[in-house]
Amino acid sequence: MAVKKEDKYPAARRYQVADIQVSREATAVKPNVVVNLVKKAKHPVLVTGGQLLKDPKLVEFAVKFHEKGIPIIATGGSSKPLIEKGVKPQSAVFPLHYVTQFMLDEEWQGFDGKGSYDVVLYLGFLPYYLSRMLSALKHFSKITTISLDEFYQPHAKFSFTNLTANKEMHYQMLEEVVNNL
Amino acid sequence: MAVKKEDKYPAARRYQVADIQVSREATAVKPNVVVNLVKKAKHPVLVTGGQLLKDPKLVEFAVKFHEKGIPIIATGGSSKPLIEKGVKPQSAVFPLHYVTQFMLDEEWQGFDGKGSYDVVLYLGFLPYYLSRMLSALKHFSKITTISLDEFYQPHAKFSFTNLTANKEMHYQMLEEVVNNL
Amino acid sequence: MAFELKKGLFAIDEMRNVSIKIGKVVEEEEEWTEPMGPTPKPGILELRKWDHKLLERFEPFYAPMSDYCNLCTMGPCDLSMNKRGACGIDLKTAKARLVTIACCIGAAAHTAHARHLLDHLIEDYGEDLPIDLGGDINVEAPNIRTIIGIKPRTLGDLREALDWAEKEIVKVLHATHIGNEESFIDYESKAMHVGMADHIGMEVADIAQIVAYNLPKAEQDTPLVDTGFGIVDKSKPVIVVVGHNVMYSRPVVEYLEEQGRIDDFEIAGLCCTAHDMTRVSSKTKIFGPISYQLRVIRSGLPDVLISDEQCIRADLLEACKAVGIPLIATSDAAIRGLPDVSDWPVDKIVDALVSGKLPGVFLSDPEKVGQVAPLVAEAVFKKHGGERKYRFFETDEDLWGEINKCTQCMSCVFTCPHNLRIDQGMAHAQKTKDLSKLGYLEEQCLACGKCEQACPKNIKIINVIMASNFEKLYNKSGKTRVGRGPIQDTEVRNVGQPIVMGQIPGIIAAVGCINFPDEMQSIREILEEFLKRRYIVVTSGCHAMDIGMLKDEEGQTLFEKYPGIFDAGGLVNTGSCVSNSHISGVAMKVASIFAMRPLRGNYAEIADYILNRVGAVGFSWGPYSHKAASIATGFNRLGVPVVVGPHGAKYRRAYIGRYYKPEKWWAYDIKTRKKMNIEPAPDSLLVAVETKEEAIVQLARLALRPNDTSQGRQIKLTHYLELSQKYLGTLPDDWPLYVRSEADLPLKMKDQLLQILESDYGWKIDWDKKKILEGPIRPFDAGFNPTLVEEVYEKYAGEKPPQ
Amino acid sequence: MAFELKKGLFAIDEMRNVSIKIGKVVEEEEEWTEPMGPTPKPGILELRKWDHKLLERFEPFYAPMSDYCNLCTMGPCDLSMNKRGACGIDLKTAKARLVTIACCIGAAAHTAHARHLLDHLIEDYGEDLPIDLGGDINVEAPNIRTIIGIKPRTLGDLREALDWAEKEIVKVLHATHIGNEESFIDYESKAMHVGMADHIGMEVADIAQIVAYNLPKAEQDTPLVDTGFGIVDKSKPVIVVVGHNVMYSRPVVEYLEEQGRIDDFEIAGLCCTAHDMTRVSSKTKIFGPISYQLRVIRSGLPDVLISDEQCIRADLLEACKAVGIPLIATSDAAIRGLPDVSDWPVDKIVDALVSGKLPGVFLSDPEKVGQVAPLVAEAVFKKHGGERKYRFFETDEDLWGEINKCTQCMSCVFTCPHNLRIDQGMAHAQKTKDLSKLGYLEEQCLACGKCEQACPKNIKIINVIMASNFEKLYNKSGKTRVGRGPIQDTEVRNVGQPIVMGQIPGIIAAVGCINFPDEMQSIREILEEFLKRRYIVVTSGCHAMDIGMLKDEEGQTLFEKYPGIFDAGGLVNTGSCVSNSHISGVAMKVASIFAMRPLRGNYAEIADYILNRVGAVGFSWGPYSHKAASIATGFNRLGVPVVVGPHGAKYRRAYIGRYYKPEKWWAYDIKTRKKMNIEPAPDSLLVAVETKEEAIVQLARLALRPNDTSQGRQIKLTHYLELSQKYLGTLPDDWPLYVRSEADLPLKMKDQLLQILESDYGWKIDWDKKKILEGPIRPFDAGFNPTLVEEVYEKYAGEKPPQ
Repeated sequence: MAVKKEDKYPAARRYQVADIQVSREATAVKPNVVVNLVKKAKHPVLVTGGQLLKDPKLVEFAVKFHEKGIPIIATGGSSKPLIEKGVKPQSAVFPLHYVTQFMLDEEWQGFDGKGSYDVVLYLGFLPYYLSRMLSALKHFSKITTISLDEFYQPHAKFSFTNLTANKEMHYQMLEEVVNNL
Repeated sequence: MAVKKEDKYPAARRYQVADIQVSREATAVKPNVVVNLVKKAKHPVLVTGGQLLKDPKLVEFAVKFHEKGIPIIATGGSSKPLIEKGVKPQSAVFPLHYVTQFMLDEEWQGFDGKGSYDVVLYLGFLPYYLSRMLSALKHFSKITTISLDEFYQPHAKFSFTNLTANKEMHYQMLEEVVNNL
Repeated sequence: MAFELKKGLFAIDEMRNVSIKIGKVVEEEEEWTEPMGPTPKPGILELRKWDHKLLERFEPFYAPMSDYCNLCTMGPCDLSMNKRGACGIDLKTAKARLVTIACCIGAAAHTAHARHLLDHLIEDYGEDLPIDLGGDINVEAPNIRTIIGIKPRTLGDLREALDWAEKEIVKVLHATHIGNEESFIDYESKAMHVGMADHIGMEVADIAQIVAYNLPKAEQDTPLVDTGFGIVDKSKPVIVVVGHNVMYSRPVVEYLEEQGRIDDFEIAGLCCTAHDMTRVSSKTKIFGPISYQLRVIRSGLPDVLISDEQCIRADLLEACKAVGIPLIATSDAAIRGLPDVSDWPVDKIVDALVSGKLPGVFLSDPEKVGQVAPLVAEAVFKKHGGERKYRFFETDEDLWGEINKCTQCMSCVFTCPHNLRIDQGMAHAQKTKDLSKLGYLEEQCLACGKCEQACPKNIKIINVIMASNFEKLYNKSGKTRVGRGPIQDTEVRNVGQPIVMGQIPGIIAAVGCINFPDEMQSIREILEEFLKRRYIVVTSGCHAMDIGMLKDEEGQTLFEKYPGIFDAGGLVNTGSCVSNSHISGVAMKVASIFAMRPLRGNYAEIADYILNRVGAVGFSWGPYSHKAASIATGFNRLGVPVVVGPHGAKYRRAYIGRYYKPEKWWAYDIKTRKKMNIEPAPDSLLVAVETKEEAIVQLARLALRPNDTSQGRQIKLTHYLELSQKYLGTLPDDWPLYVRSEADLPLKMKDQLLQILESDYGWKIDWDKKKILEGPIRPFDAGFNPTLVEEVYEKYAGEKPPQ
Repeated sequence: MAFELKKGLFAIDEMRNVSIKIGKVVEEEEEWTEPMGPTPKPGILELRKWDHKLLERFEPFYAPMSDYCNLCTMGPCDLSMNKRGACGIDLKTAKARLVTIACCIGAAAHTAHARHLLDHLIEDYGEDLPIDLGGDINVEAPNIRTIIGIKPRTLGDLREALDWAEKEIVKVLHATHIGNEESFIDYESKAMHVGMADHIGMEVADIAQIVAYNLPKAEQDTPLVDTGFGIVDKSKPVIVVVGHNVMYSRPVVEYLEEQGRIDDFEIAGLCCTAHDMTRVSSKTKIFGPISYQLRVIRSGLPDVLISDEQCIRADLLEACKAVGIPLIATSDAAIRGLPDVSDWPVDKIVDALVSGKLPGVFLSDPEKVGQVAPLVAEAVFKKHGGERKYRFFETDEDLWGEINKCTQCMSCVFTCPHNLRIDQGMAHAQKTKDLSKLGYLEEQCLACGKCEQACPKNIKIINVIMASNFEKLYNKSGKTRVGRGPIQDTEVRNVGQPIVMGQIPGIIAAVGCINFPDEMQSIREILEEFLKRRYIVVTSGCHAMDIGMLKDEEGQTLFEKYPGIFDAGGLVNTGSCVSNSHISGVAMKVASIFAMRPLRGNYAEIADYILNRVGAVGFSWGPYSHKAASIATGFNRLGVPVVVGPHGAKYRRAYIGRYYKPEKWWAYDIKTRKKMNIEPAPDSLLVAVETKEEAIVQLARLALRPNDTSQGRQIKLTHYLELSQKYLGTLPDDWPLYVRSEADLPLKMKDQLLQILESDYGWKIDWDKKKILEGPIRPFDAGFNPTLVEEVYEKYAGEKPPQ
């Protein structure tokens, strides 16, 4: 079910009241924007994080992304449930910190050797940890970063709004993204 | 002439792109809001700054405030042109830094001995200098601060929007305030 | 026979008016024959080349917290997207500068601590007090030997090391002034420089207190002491010490022992002072780390609180006042605005505190602290007769009253460092009257108190959380092995070869603070994985006390299950923060005692040795302080990689290599006289991981070293691959990088792995002999003798290194 | 006869195996008879009581820039509205901590500078080089005497002072570590402590260079040197030095003088190194302050640039590269990522730079710098044959091309530190082809370059502004009086009484950076007001060189119009940043030489003396650096108020008293043995003003002191009232506070003022005698002998102070 009622759409409340010392805040986006960004991307990738170990629903969505042809970089141990569900991630051993460092290198050809990733989706991270990585990419790269987590991420280029009060809406939005890819 | 056309009303662009590390930004207000705030105040005061020495129009407006019964604390040498126009400021010798320190003291009775000021208007300041004073009052006092300068002041409680591109509109807005007091 | 010339004018024999000028006369009973290396007392320049080597490979990574710089009045400046500010600095360099400042603060903390302590001890014990760390220690001060180039024999000798550290900290701090460095690489080099100085500060502090206070001297079987929230006998007056410098509170033990009354009191500590109190007397106990400060104070357990310095809550006085606990602040680093009563008579101080005339005092005289604290504790205890004022909530109604105020506005969630779902806990309790969801938060809560600051309803959230887990919290108790100080030379002799050759798969040094991403139990789970696999695990500070309060299903802590020996499967607690110097020290001692590399003024060679040969990995699961930052940076310069928990990303800077750039991974081989490509082992010096699963795999991974023997590599790879399969569900992506020959492959998986190498990576395999013919970055050579340092190459090869 | 014992083992006569231990043997040719005061080498505690006295009266004011704290990984924390962070700190204390860190950085800058210099000079000149500052200086090092308690006789003696400063800086830096101080007042006390240490660092540095390099020794009539943008003869090779430590570039002069070729080159400097070069040789010239760095570099004038340390643009290398100027970086505080060529032969370095193989080098050997720089300059000059590459724009079309790109988006305006209306200048030029509006911006522009970073069209805004004022800029030249170093004892003897009694209405010390709120001319206008009124004006650093390039209508600079004597109406340039120590020093010397107060280890008494008696006011019209912050804070502890320009508010902290709280304004009077209410003079220690008008009035106002004689008060009030009328259009609101009796009133206005006192303030006047009967805070008493310090009271009154 798609998110429709404008008036119910929560405000983009950042994950941490103090993490707002930013010149440019993420645009809070709805699922269809994410879909369009991914569709237009040359080399998109989904990076999954350790919170997949705590929320099987997130694993399900990641699997669906994979089924839609979005490659996955699994971090934080998220490879384990994904592999159990038949996903073969492009990488499993490198923490997000490494992955981000690699992405900051314009010459890096990606784990698949197909050139740098241009649109990077994030799912299932500790918000404060992801925030720092998004900050690095914001300042020092041209990559389009999109956070799909329940906490709005101010340093991303695009982010789901804050959905912490409504887990169902978060799942619905993820559903809407994967369904429309 | 009152400011009317909503679409021409400029965005509240803060005086300094980097002075935005704030938890609460000033509400950008139109003249009528200022008028209401002042009318409801128990002990309002206008503080004038050194930029009155460079812009005689500001002096004129300050005189009008005075004529409407708003007492004036003159800083930065602004007392001189005001006195020349017949205004007797409550204080002339104390820089804004002192005045702000006094205002931070809840026991201070004001220069007129009538108790602490509850609504303070600011006119004619170097924006970066005023910004720091507003920041002190924001964090450490309950005073309602209102900036009437052409640069939007993020640390004020209320501020005129950014009017730097349109001096006339600034004057009109000041006019509207003093006319309706 | 010795006589002493004091400061001033003096004459020899009849020769009046002779003036004598003397540099420094060292009492050299036995000459130190080790020749001086190239860099004794290095300045910023001497080791810069080494730093640049490291930084070229382990490239700095910056994750700004703020886009702005506010450090001078030309600002504030918007540096976003790496723009330059008014002074010309760009964002990366600005962040490197901040990191350098943080490291200066961290290094200054330990160095000033050491200075206070040393000045005090020299006054009390004389500068000639010999440095005797027990019969098993000949290499008494590896950091001082390696960095300063001296062999300290007495307390007085330590001053020379501190003088150097102070000078260098001030120099590096200078460089952070506006308009100095314009290269982030050079800031990083400076951060490494003060990080190294930090290890000097720590070593001086710990050596000084060990010899003066007679703390355990490298004993393996130090006692086990009670640890955790539920340790104290509430029927006795409770004296609580908090901080990181035991010199101020040690006299409490001394005084009570003299009086024969030590058993009439409970003495328990928070943070490192707790560790060091147990080293002074194993009758003292450990409450816990900084996250236990508000827990302990708000519980009302203490009858008096003694604070010293570092990592003490900055609302301590207010917190103590709220529950009527008298506070004695002792260190000039944290006077807390209190009146200085140091020259008051003891009874006047006691009266002021007991009567409540003063909520707290500043008392800088340790001897007086020793007398005042017990007197106050006893008087306060008598007043309340064991019925302490406050226990989170006086009644259940009070607790529920607070819970029912919650509107789930989530202000707390969005200010909590861990984004803990307090709203859900409150809602669940409101709906079901079940406190378990709130209680579970207690296991993760830092008790930082920010939630209470943010709550629009002023709910005492910390107290709600603590009260909701009341039973478990009060029953939390375990055992910590008392900090032993340094590692024995004999232990190093025994394990040197297996460490360097790789048969001991690694040393995991778990140190640092408590900003864990998860329940506290996670630290136990991670470390036990390595203890079982017979890594050496070393710990100190907050990590050590956390381990001491975490029990397994059988009710045992790791300290009870694993011996305190520095050997495979041993769990060594070196002690407090400053005891971290023994961890850097032991890496140096491996180079010195096992490999006979000279330490004296020879830092780059030793660091190069450690980087290439000693599979030590630092691990800080919950780092938050500047001290942790500078300690880690000091380890990094020494060639020791450090894995930090996810909050560690907020240090803003990491050192992460790019394995896929072959040109970055090379060494001179002294044996073959060639410059060779090598495997990226380790491939980062500082990295933040997100989960415990990830932490475990990375620790195993980063213990690989180029110089591993086949057997060693095989063992290390076995663990790495097993752990990856266990926690990541797959072999790690990069394992082939570390295979030099078939002998490196884990035995049980050999065929399978050879298959993969052939099919997935195109390696050529001789299946008859099960040999690898083609594929590896480099072939294995038992004589491989790697170095990155031209001077070291030249020294051992006798010629200039190849291009 | 002297013999020297070196470090190591040695024997006396036959007595082998005798070990000799020696503390410090001082060569005491003549004993210093001054008894030791109470606080030699004070730690954090010793002067805390004094600080708390000051801070109780001059209450700290905080104006946060950021609402957040990001300093540890438990954060970031929102501290807005004085909330507490995860460590428990509140916003005020967090800001006080930041200020303390800033002061540590500032003090570290001068102290590390001094350490480098001193180590270098001792190596070159020996530790026995006597401290001889000329015949007129007996009190050679007032800061060192007062704070350290020694009388340094040689270079080597200065080390003791530096050791202390380093130790204290590290201690205070320690206190800024998370979890230390919880009281903003105690942070301020610590900031004052390092601020005081800064004056030691500065004093050591300046004394060392004066005696070793034979800089002017307190001469009043030092030469006048060319100053400003238009000073160099472009037909010669131009060597430009930039920074704050002359030791690295002085050898250039030495080498060229040896070669007899000094006149074949132009040697000009930016920032304090420029000052100190002119003290080395008055053949060198001063380009200007930090705001001239981009001006000079982008003009292409230099043929080689030598940088050392502090306040150098952090994009220096890039800026030099852009115009092909080879850069030689010299200080390890700012290596700028450059390759270290210190062990290369001179010709190889010269070749690398001239050929452009390397855009810059790091060369830490001053002697080599002395040879390399002229060789490079000459070769580069030959290459371009006097046609330098770049002059803002090669053609007018280029200039107009840039101007026409502007869309008036105002991004530049909103990032400019002064919010300069670049948009209007551009629009005006576009419309009218008139560059004057843009050109006028040049007079105010810091040339910080942020506008260019923000411009979406990448307009070279700095170059546009400079080119628009090209003629005026290139003709900017004036004269600076070469820094003289200290003030003579005889001068102090002459002016001591009039200063203390108030007949010299005050000392205005104009020091600090160039972040003026207005055109540069404003500094000249402000100071001339005081010179004309026969205040003593002292200056140094950037302020001094700004004054040196500003001419009046007759084309004269203040240095040409006013003598260099330390007396009424004199304008004294002490020299570079580190020469500021002579300004604090001269205040101490007044206490010592005029009032015979002992300096030795006697800081609180001296500061108390200065606060109550010496009408010195610091003035920093454009402060921006950490050094300025710590220097000012050091002055504050010494009882000297400082007025800063409006950007100074961004230091976040001020010290501003509340005149209307009578309980804050008191002193013990040693004469009457009473505790008395006094007038609030001065009523602040650090305050930022907005306009030059305000600055003038506040400087006059803050020069009032409780101990002024009637005559002195009358003179001071005369100036204060006149200036207030002139610039504020009225008598100042607070003047009656300063009237103790009718004798204090300005003569010409006496009747008028008495009238006002009677009618507006209700004072009782005896109109026959024209006497005040009732009204003043206290009566005037010629013997009034005020102190705030109990110990000082006791010392002179011989009894405990009254309650």
